[in-house]
Amino acid sequence: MVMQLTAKQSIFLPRIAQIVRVDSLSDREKVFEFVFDDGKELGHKPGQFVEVSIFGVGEAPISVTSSPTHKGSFELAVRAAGSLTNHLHTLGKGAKVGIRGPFGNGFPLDTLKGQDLLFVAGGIGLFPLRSLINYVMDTRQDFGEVTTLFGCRSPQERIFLDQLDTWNSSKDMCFLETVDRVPDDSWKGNVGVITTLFPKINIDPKKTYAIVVGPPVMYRFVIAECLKKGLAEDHIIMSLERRMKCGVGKCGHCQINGVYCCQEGPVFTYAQVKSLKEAV
Amino acid sequence: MQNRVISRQDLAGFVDDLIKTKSAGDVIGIKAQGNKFNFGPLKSATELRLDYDISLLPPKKYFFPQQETVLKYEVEPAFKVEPVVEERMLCIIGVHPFDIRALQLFDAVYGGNNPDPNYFLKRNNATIIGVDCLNPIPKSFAASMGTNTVEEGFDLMLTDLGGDWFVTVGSNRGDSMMKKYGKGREATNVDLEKRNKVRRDAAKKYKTSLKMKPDEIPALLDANWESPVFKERSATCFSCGSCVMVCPTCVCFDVQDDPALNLKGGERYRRWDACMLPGFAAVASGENFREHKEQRFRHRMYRKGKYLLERYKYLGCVGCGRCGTSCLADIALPADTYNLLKEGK
Amino acid sequence: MTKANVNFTVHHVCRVEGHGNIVVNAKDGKIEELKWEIPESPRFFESMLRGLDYRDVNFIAPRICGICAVAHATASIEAAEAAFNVKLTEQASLVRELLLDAETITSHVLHYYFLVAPDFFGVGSVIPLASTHTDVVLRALRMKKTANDWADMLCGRKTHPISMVAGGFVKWPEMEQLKWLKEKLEGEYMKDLDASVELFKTLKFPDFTRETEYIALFRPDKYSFIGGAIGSTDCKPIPINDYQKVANEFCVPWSTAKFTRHLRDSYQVGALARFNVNSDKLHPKAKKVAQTFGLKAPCYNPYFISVAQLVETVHAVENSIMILDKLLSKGIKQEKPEVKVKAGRGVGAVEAPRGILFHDYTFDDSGKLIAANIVIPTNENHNSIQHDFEKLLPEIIDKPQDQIKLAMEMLVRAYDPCISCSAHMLEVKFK
Amino acid sequence: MKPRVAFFDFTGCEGCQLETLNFNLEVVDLINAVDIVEFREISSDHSDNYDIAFIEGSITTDRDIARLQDIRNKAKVLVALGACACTGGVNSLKNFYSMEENLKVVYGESAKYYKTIPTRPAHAVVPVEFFLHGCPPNRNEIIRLIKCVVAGKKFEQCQNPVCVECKLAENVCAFERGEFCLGPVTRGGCNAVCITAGRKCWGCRSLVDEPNINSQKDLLAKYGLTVNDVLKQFRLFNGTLEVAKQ
Ligand SMILES: Cc1cc2nc3c(=O)[nH]c(=O)nc-3n(C[C@H](O)[C@H](O)[C@H](O)COP(=O)(O)OP(=O)(O)OC[C@H]3O[C@@H](n4cnc5c(N)ncnc54)[C@H](O)[C@@H]3O)c2cc1C
Ligand code: SF4
Ligand code: SF4
Ligand code: SF4
Repeated sequence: MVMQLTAKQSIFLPRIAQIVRVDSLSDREKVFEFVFDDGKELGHKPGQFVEVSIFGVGEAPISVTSSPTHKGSFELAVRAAGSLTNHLHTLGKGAKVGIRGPFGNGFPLDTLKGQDLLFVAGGIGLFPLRSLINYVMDTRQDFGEVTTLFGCRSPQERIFLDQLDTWNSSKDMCFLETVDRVPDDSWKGNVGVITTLFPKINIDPKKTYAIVVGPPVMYRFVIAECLKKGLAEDHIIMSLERRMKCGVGKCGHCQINGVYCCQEGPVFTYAQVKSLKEAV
Repeated sequence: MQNRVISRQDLAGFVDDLIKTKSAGDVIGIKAQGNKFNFGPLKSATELRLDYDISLLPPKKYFFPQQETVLKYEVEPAFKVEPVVEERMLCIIGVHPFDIRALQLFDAVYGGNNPDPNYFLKRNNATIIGVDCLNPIPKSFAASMGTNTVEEGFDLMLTDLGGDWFVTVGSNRGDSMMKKYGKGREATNVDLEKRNKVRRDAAKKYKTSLKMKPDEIPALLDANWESPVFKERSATCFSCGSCVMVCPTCVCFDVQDDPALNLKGGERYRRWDACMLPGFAAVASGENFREHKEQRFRHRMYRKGKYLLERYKYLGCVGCGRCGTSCLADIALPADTYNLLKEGK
Repeated sequence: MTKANVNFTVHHVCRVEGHGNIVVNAKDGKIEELKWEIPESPRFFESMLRGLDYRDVNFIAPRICGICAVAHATASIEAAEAAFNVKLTEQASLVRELLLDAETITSHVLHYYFLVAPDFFGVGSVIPLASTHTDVVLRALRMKKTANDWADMLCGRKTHPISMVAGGFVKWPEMEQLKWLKEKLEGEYMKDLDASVELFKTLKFPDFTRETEYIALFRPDKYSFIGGAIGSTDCKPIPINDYQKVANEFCVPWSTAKFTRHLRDSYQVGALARFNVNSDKLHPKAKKVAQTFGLKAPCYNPYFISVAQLVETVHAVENSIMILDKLLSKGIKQEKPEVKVKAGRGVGAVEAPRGILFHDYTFDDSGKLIAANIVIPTNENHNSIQHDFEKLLPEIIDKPQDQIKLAMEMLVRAYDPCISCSAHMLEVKFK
Repeated sequence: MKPRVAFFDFTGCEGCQLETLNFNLEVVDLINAVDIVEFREISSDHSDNYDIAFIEGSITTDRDIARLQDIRNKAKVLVALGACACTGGVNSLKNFYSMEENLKVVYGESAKYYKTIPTRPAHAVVPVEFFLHGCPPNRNEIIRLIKCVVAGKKFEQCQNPVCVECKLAENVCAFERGEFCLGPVTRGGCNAVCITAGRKCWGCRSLVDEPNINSQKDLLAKYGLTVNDVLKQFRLFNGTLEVAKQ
């Protein structure tokens, strides 16, 4: 097998991007806006991710949180969880990072076109989902009914507050929110885990696709609710997190059974996930 | 392409010629290391030990080194990132058929939609001179895997006929190398039959065997996810990683940065990593997707016997027996586990 | 002029099996108390090694000192070999000597460059020199690095050697490595040594002498670092097995390190002692360097220990080149060390950078250690330091406190009792 | 601002500090990257104002305890440097005798002058942030930690057993040479230096997070070691760990 390759095609070579804006979302989360030095677009699909490099620290996979309908720049929302993410949080406007990607399959836009959508986001599961929600809102005429459920642990952990307000007041979307618990009475909304919102919504299971993103523990319960609502297994779509190093299906870290999460994923239907024994 | 028969001296001359002229690049060969064997730079044909049983590490290390710099970067004074891709022309002498098969799997993994220049810029320039394995180690089960011989994946394949060497020519490059050297004679059908007999006799020397056809393994595994065998066998596992570090078909790696002390620049490297090591599937949130050693043990068995096959059309195990030999708990050999599953234990 | 009241509290000056203090108390220029204290936590090696297999003993014993680990390993291994009656091959003896030379050099270079030199530049350490005298620092590091790499190459790792065992080595150097070393030593190293001699020639060492007994390993044929007999400037050579007659260890309440004495109140070991005992057998270039400094045996000035170290560095490089020539001409054979254990006792004697070192072991018939006695060169020098202080202090007691301080510090450092011993925390209080 | 770094020695051989100096030419870079405010081995400068304190040696006297507590109070980050500080190292061999016996064996009649307490690692006295295992610790790992501190990156100690690096180094396994080895349960990060130099792993880098001790004991028994011999192997460097007691 002879393949004509050059060093420039290195699977490890990132493009250089600059931070043009940083906004704090909460104590542990910030959103960063980037533009590439070469002025080109990222060219991603909602649900895809990039590998962010901070040289000297390393790389980490981060979902693109902005919608591809937004041109000229892209956004990453990041929780400070470890070395790279903490370091990224110390960077400000003008700082440069490396970006590889976009990687992964992204959400199946073609399948979703014309359908009713049920978005279910747990905590920072909203990061990847926001890209799709905004995409849908920007191309609203292409989709049917849209319902969004968002849950997080406490009011302090709510993120993208402006956006939540917009969705809340939007006529184009049914938006419901809850928090697991409240330390004080500053919160007037729903209290309880995200599954407590399900009885409040009304969806047509035949036309609806549920798109679920959240921490691993959330999936089991939310999927059960979706099935209860009568959704077919291939109408439940989720995005899974795995350890990732290369993003291009070589390093092996992101394997779920025989599947490479960075290649066939991170977006899977529940029907697919069910046959994977180690998925959730 | 014409197979040839050459004498011992001619083979030595051929090798010394390659070393001297470097016409096929740096010459690597199988050599003794203590009471074991390993691949290393060859200074003379006399060092070559084509009668070896197994090499400590498989020859993949020449295309996928234990540790390899992949990027150099500078953050001060200017922001600069450059790929580091070593291109190297190599001739590797003494590769066993099962190790050749493993390289074919590597080609599939490192190729595909995202071909890896770090691998292929070395691999594409390599001449592979194989040798039939006539002294298999006790743990090798290549014969029952059908990997004790290969028909492709080499430029030349040597078979020890006792006095002379049979040279199977496997590529145009191999053909022209032989022609250029010009010694020996064209092989006849009698020679070919001799070669095949040597191979048949060697196949009988394998002490371990897979007690089923290799293509039965995936279905066997499918039926046995819950089998107690995985837990029982992995109870003594050290999670030491020996099995995966010596394996010719283990392809996984980790990536790390190494900044200079002044932090103005540095490099990024990749290094062998593997699924038997505890942290392989752990993420920053604290989740570890294969936290227990039986999960890791099972994953490895599936990967070798099913996952890679389904993905790349090559089984993830070539039956070389290295893992079983290096595993101090004596549990790592896939054939042992598959046989147990087959027996329903 | 009023006589000074001096009250020194010298904390943690030196460390052997720990740290060392100097206690000085003087009223009206009269010394009331002057003590060299070793208050630090003892390590109990002689106790801890009991019951261990000789191979573990040989591996653990170097942990007595990270700076002269090779010397400890060598003495430990020599003791086991003496007990089991193991005869070394020529190749093994040569490589062992070559290894010890490497350690002598790293230790000496570290001492005179990192510990002694800063005094002459008037700074507290080598750190500021890195920016003001970069070339000097780089030279020192280069010299150290080569010697480190050289030791790593022979025993796997200089700090706590690995591949040197009773009976020889489990891993031998490659011919290419030996060639590399020879080239380094003959080229760069010699040049760096010349530059070092030039540098140290410009430094002025304090004028102080105290005649005492000097003890070092002695062989008629060479400037010996391993084996032979115990040589003394005061008497005939004494067999190594009688080391206890020389190193009369005794305990003093104020020190956890033992003190030693022989024919006089104290004796000195280390580079100057070796020089005083063996100077006639130095290699030619080393002899020349000694002359350059006006160093002649016997030299009674302990501050000249540093100069003797520089001379020994040159000697060790010359010696190593000779060894390398021999090894290269004969080729390296893959010899396997052979040891047959038996019950018995053996003493190993080695010249560590800081002086003569003894390991004395008794093993049972399975090769397990029953008893150990270890005499460490710094211990041997404690008493000498004490007596030097007793002579030095009255001579300088009327000087300004800064000068007293520096003189005391430099004396401690000159002995190089251990690298850390150069610790520089003298507190001088005038009452 | 450059991090202010201090080195302190307790009971040990100072080989760790020496290894720190053995960066050789990189020492100059090190000096530029951090402010070394205390390093008694090479420097007479000293200061109570530091961010990172490296602790070498084990704790074997009451005075050590007080001194370590004082350092802990001043330092933001405490690093245990080397086996003595991380596990007690070879010093803990003495814990298997009574302190009286130790004193008597070494000092005989004069034993009465002295006092000693059982050896402890630094973290048995005060909290420790990072461990640089090994006797001596690995130079590259020391540098890596310093780089992490300077770059503000989390220092991760090696999680893999020595076998991994041993295989990468293409060694013949000690067991295959007829020797036994603690590699399968010992924390790597040393590049398997002892095996590469022709010996075996002695366990100086302490245990991995989840050592399979039973398996290791069985393995050593298979190679002819008695229960007692096995314990002694663990005691050489890991005397303060549970595995060496029993
Ligand atoms: C497809 C995908 C999308 C993600 N999207 C986001 C996002 O939009 N926002 C966000 O805040 N986080 C996201 N994460 C999680 C994020 O990647 C981790 O928090 C991050 O890798 C932690 O890296 P670190 O260097 O800060 O932590 P460390 O703990 O220091 O990580 C060390 C290394 O381990 C690996 N690693 C550790 N944790 C993870 C992990 N959870 N996933 C993958 N690799 C890991 C990385 O390769 C990293 O280099 C995503 C993860 C995946 C797999
Ligand atoms: S299977 Fe054997 S070789 Fe592999 S990690 Fe477990 S103990 Fe080590
Ligand atoms: S799994 Fe074992 S037998 Fe199979 S190829 Fe790998 S090392 Fe060889
Ligand atoms: S020698 Fe020791 S460290 Fe190396 S593989 Fe064997 S058991 Fe593991």
